[in-house]
Amino acid sequence: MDTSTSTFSTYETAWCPGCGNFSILAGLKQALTELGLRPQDVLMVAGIGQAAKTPQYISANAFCGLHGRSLPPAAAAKIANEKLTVIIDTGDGDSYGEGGNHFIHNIRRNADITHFVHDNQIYGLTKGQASPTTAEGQVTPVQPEGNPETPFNPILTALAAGAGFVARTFSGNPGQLVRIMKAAIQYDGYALVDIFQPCVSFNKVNTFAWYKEHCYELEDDYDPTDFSAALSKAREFGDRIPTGILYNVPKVSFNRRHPVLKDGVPLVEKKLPDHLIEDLMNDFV
Amino acid sequence: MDTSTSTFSTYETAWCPGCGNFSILAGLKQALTELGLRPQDVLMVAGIGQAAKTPQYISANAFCGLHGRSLPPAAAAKIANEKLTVIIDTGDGDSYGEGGNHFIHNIRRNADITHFVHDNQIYGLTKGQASPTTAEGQVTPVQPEGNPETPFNPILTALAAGAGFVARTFSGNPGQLVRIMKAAIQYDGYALVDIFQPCVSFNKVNTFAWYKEHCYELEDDYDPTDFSAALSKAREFGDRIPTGILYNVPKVSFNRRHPVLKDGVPLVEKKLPDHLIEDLMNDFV
Amino acid sequence: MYNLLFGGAAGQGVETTVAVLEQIIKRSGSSIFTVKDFMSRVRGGHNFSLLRFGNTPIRSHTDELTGIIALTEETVELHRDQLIDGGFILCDSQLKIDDPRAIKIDMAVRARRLGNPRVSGIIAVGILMKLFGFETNGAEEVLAKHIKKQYLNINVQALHEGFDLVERRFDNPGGNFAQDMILTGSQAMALGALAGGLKFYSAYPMSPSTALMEYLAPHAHEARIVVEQAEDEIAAAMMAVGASYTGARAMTGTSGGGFALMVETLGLSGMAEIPTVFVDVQRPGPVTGLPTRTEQSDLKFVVSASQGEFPRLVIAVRHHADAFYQTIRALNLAEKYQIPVILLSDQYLGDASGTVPRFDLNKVRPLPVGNTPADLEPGQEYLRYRVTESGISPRLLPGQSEHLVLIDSDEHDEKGWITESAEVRISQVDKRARKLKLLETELQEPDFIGTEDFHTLLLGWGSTYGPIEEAVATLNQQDSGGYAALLFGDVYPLPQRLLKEKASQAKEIIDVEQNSTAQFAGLVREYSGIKCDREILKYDGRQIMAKEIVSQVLQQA
Amino acid sequence: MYNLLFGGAAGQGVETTVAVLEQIIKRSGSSIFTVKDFMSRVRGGHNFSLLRFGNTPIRSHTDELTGIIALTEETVELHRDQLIDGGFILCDSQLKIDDPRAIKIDMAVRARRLGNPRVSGIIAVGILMKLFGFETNGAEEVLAKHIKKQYLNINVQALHEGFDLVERRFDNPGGNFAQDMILTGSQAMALGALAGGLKFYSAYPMSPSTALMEYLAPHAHEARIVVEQAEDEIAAAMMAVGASYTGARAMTGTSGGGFALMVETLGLSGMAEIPTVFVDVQRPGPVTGLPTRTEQSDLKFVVSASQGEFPRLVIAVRHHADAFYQTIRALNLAEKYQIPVILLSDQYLGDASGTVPRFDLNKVRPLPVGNTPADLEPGQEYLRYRVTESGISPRLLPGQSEHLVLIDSDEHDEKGWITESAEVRISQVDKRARKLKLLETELQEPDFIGTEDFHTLLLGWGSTYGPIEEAVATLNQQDSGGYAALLFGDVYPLPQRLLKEKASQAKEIIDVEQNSTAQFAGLVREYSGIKCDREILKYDGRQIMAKEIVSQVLQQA
Ligand SMILES: Cc1ncc(C[n+]2csc(CCOP(=O)(O)OP(=O)(O)O)c2C)c(N)n1
Ligand SMILES: Cc1ncc(C[n+]2csc(CCOP(=O)(O)OP(=O)(O)O)c2C)c(N)n1
Ligand code: SF4
Ligand code: SF4
Ligand SMILES: [Mg+2]
Ligand SMILES: [Mg+2]
Repeated sequence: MDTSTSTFSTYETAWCPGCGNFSILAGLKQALTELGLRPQDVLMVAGIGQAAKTPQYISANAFCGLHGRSLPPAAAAKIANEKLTVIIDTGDGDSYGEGGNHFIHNIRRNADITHFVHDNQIYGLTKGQASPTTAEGQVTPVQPEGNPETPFNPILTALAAGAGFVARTFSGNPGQLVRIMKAAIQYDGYALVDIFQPCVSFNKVNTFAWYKEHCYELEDDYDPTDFSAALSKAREFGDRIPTGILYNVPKVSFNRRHPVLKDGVPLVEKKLPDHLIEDLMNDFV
Repeated sequence: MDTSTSTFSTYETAWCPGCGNFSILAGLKQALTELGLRPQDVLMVAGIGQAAKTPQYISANAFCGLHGRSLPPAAAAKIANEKLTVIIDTGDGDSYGEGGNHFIHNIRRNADITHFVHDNQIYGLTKGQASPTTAEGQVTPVQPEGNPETPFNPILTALAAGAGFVARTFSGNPGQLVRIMKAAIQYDGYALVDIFQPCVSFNKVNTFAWYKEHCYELEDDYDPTDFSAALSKAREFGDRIPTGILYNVPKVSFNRRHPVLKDGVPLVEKKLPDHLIEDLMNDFV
Repeated sequence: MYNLLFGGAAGQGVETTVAVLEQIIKRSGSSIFTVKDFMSRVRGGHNFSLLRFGNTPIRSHTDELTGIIALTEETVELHRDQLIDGGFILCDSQLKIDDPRAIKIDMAVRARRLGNPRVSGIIAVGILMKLFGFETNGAEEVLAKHIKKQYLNINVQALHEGFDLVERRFDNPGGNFAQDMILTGSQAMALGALAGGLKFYSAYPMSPSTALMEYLAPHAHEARIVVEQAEDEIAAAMMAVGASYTGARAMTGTSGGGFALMVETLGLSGMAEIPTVFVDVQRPGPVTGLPTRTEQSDLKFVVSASQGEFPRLVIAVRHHADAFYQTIRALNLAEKYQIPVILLSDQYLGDASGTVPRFDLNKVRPLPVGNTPADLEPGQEYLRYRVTESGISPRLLPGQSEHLVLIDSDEHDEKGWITESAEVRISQVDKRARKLKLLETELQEPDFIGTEDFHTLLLGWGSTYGPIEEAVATLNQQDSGGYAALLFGDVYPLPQRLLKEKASQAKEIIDVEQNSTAQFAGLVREYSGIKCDREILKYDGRQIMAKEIVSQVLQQA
Repeated sequence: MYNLLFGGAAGQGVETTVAVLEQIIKRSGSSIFTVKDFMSRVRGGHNFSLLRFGNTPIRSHTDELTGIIALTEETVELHRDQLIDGGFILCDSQLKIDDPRAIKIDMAVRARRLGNPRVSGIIAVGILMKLFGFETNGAEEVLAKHIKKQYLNINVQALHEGFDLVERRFDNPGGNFAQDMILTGSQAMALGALAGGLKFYSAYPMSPSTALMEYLAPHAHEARIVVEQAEDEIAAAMMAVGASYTGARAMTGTSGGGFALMVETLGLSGMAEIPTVFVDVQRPGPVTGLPTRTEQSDLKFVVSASQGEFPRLVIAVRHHADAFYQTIRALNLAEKYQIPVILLSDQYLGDASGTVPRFDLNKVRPLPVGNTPADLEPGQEYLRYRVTESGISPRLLPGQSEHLVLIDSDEHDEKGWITESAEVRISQVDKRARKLKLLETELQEPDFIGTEDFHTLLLGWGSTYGPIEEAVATLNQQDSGGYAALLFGDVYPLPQRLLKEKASQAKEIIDVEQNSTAQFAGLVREYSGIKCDREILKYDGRQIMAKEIVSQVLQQA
């Protein structure tokens, strides 16, 4: 697999040895290669954080923007040029904390973008504060008596907000990871993949072993088009945590329903009709 | 009822004649009066919008802050002085649009505050643009070919985010409105009441008659402690829309679980222990 | 020049009446200028519009009234003292108004008799046309533009009925503005954006900036552009930046409170060198302030918004034509220098409608978006942030060639990779700074108006253009000359050539601004060292009038 | 004075080694000052700390090294040229280092032999103690503060083992700092907040400001305050404002990017007159910039952030003691004037640790929170925004009396009700502005340092205090006198008395700043008319050193 994914390779990373991000990066390269994409076809978008460095480590176009703000420019990029495959790789804090409002509303907007959340259940780059998905009671440098808050359930919230593709996987399950990544990228619309990612430096609770122990793959006969089933799977987050594609139904994407874009001609290629400005000026005379 | 609610009365409002806000305001005054609260016990918090003018029209303490930002100061006020009954009255755009991130995370924070959303499914004060709850396809001045987005489901999202008290009612059902308002105010924790409110000036789809026709009250044997039932009721938004308390379970509120606040002494009354600064300086020597 | 005040409660339909009358006046050749004084509510309250018309270009309003058209008694109460000699009050006979100047007509009764109570406003239009000697031919065409077909006939009847009720009182001003357009400042700006090649506009509603979206959205389909209402202003700005990066020329618009939320994104546009135009249609602050009124108090804010240092350009639009041309220029300069450009407008200019000659599309032509591989030096590696002499690096678009385009909010090297190197940091800061130096060579000097041999120099910027222009003309007539003004459009970086030249000639420099702290005077002092001798400031949310400027100039400090 | 560099990859444990050594040096009487040069990563890369110590107060760093303690070969590679004559390199024998100055010790092997590879750093501490003539008594107590009980013994052994491995090379500096504290600028600030009566701190993590929360959170319980990590910076700021309105003294902290998101809330604090302290611990911008490095480039941004106009105070903290006292003062002035106060710090000062005398709690005492009904004039209606001569209105707290407290982001009347009245608007703008006038009468003049008969005047603000102080001392020694500096803490409004007085004496005024556009010089020119003759600017993310200032001052332009 090494040679085939090397199209997408760049230089060394700044992550800690043992970090789950490495497997996610490898999986991403493999998925893109297997999908037959070229670096120039792909736009990687991120916020700020450890996960958000991913676009720096893969050979593709890259928009490394602001903390919490990856989804709006990603959606806009797809609106501007739908020939690009737009992929967001960023963190749980970035996606669900600072970026929570964009999370909800870009699900509704449903541009054809793929959102890979490296969910290490912690703020990694800023050294270990509780993120929205940190377990209740977990001790951190700024939650010294334990994180008091109910963890955010991104799967359930995405379903509630109307996402058409919702999946969860684990960096330690490369087969499933790549499979889901490919399906998510191919989905026409907003696709969420929440990826458990051990942070060896700051999350001593949700370790590789912990995920390994708690995660299970959805049964073969699981029906990802059944919303009620998805809702109940989404609520399982205890001894056992389901991974796989929890929900997958077609939903008309932004570009396909937009009056100007639905003809499939990218916005960047469209031209202002001749004489339109003259006509518009006439309206005012 | 007029004389009893007059404790909470102020001057004339700037709303349009026929606006649903009048009934909500009347209901609120009645609820507060029936709960035996005095104006000085109550803090009204709002963002900016037509609904957000409510604190101006009721005799109580008032914090009229920024568009979309009603929940954080409301939670902080309750944290600072839990003797206050903290009530947010504000719009759907304010609560779910600009304020969406605070919506999700204040549900998790679970301070004992009550959130009345005047849900007219439109941006009223700014003259009729689509709000997150505006129906798909509805034409507005800036969505001339119809609102393209899937409406936001505040009930389902609140449940997904872990709210302990979630209700929906209609300004045209004053009996239910007041009943739910009182229950929400009495709930110890974050309570959401999404209140349908006809906007006679800008929402010509969801009119008084429309709500009257579509809303029904939850059956008497409905169990508001059943999360699955709540989830499925929350998804009903078509010909028939359930109103009532959809979910109501106890959840430890912010102040009750906070190490410093759980003794019940308001933060504003707490004192820095004598010699603490001296002791802390010693740590550095 | 004549000046009419139309007053009533929100929701009483003053706007249509005024819009119809504007068109009728203009078609008969006169110039018009209309401003709104509206409260922040949808129904009720006291709102009014001022419609000024004449046979010379008009770019400002006044409160000296030829006539009051009153829909409420309050209107008369509040404004009767502003009537000039020979002025009139037109109102319905039902209103309890006791004024010898009142022309009371049973418009409501007549409208009902005609079959529709809502046409009473058009009866008033007919009356006013007669009073000022306008002809009724052509009026039907105007009505057809504003009124649904099924109601057209009855409105035409109403107009004629009104026309026949009174006698002419005033000379028709005449003029040759019949071929002009009537539009608002915001419409001019939106049209400029389209002419400037806009492909993507994102915004969150906020008065008084929503007017931009309200014009663009209904024309998006035919213009083949995307207009997106975002979930909040942060998203609006970030979408604009994302679209622009990808190659769709982009703009976002808001007012001060929304701009506050765009501040971080502004910096991203500067750091990542992604051309983006941010429109701030100012209203009185701080925070929510007076949402439907006017002020120029965001200047210092936008000039230094966002952490760190990066080049930017701030252009304050001054009048309707300026709004059009400067918007195209803003999009072009954003593109050329790969920077954020901030267009400052305000409620006054944004909502005021006026007669403007058709825009000349050859005057400013849109630049192409980005570079293409053909623009690169052959054989060279593509570097998004190549260090160049001009500071401008080749901007390719992602997905349009085999070259990858990397942008980053962290400090980065020429390739776009995150760096911590001190040397690279310095070279990139300097590179970005050089763009500003170059930009300074093509700034637009302010408009100089007044007499060449002046002793008193007024400084103004943005929408006070009209009032100051009128004030200087008045002063030069009344006070035997000696007055001039510099009216700035480019405000940051500050063009200084004319400023220094004229300032050295001035005995007294008077700064005129629509804010309480003389923000522009502060910029002038910081960058040119020139200190204004006096300031004329207004900050009650109402635009300053020429006569206020005149009286304050003349009243020695 | 001595200066040691400890270099290695992130995660190699340099920090503990340095912290232990700092304590040992201080306990034996010497002063210390330590700065960090860290990359924005958790593991790997090249990071270093500089530990300077001596027998006089130290408030700045230098890159002239007495010794290098190298955990990687890269460390030696990068820094060997900075060693002074007689300097040394201490490293493990495993490193491939070929330098005659190297003291190679098999620390890793010895640590493993002792039973724990992680104690090699403490072996180094022992070695360094011996090299510089420190005694081992007391060292155990220091170790006990940093090391878990079960590991204490082995660490003590390691220290002694190291101590016995080498001979003394340098004279122990001595000094009488043994009773001083060692803390960072951020810790001093956080402690100041507690001493200033802080009850509520809300923030969202952001380097380098998180240090404030990292100190406050673990002490929240005993201090009986609430420290809340918010969902974003907007919420953090709005929570602080909400808590303060209710009567809990409140502060929020962030860096430039987070401050960008707090801009609208800043305006709310100004408009609604709710005391709030905003801390901006600056780092290099624009946007993400260089996250773990230092800069002073948010000055103009914070001085004019937010739409509209309202009074604010901006204080730049200059050194550790200043950080403590100014934080109390900031909380007090916010309270007294009911305004937002912005405290500007930066990564350099925030993360630098130094010896500081114990703070004097009697120097600045916290004001009470708000007014009580007893403060009102008897019989008068309670008006939250009463128009007063000072501009300050009675601030009651909601729920604490029968008086209702209404605050509003719209323009409001004295009662707190939304208004559209021009008169009320003007009176409220003027009322707020009067607070600023009053505040101007109690600004702190800058510190004046250097000789009275100077010819060259340096201007500085904030954390360049230490470097400039040292530079002026050096210049006055080297260059036969004639140098002075004004070091500003209050930067907006700008105190001008001393500035004007000293500027008139200066032959040359040189502005020294840690940014690329000389922002402070711009403020100085705008408000005082004084133009600096030259600027010394640094903007590579590394704090300027005294020797750089000296050489640039001496090198004629
Ligand atoms: C506006 C803003 N606020 C805060 C930060 C600081 N910040 C950088 S990364 C980060 C959180 C990272 O957490 P997460 O998104 O979970 O990514 P991880 O590092 O865990 O992969 C924060 C708070 C920032 N850069 N910008
Ligand atoms: C930061 C900011 N953005 C936008 C606005 C403009 N604004 C005022 S009210 C409002 C929306 C009102 O809609 P909603 O919250 O549904 O309240 P309604 O008027 O319908 O009751 C908007 C967008 C603002 N005041 N501040
Ligand atoms: S801190 Fe955690 S998330 Fe970041 S690189 Fe290290 S292990 Fe990975
Ligand atoms: S615009 Fe709509 S919401 Fe606002 S007051 Fe009028 S009817 Fe009510
Ligand atoms: Mg994370
Ligand atoms: Mg609404």
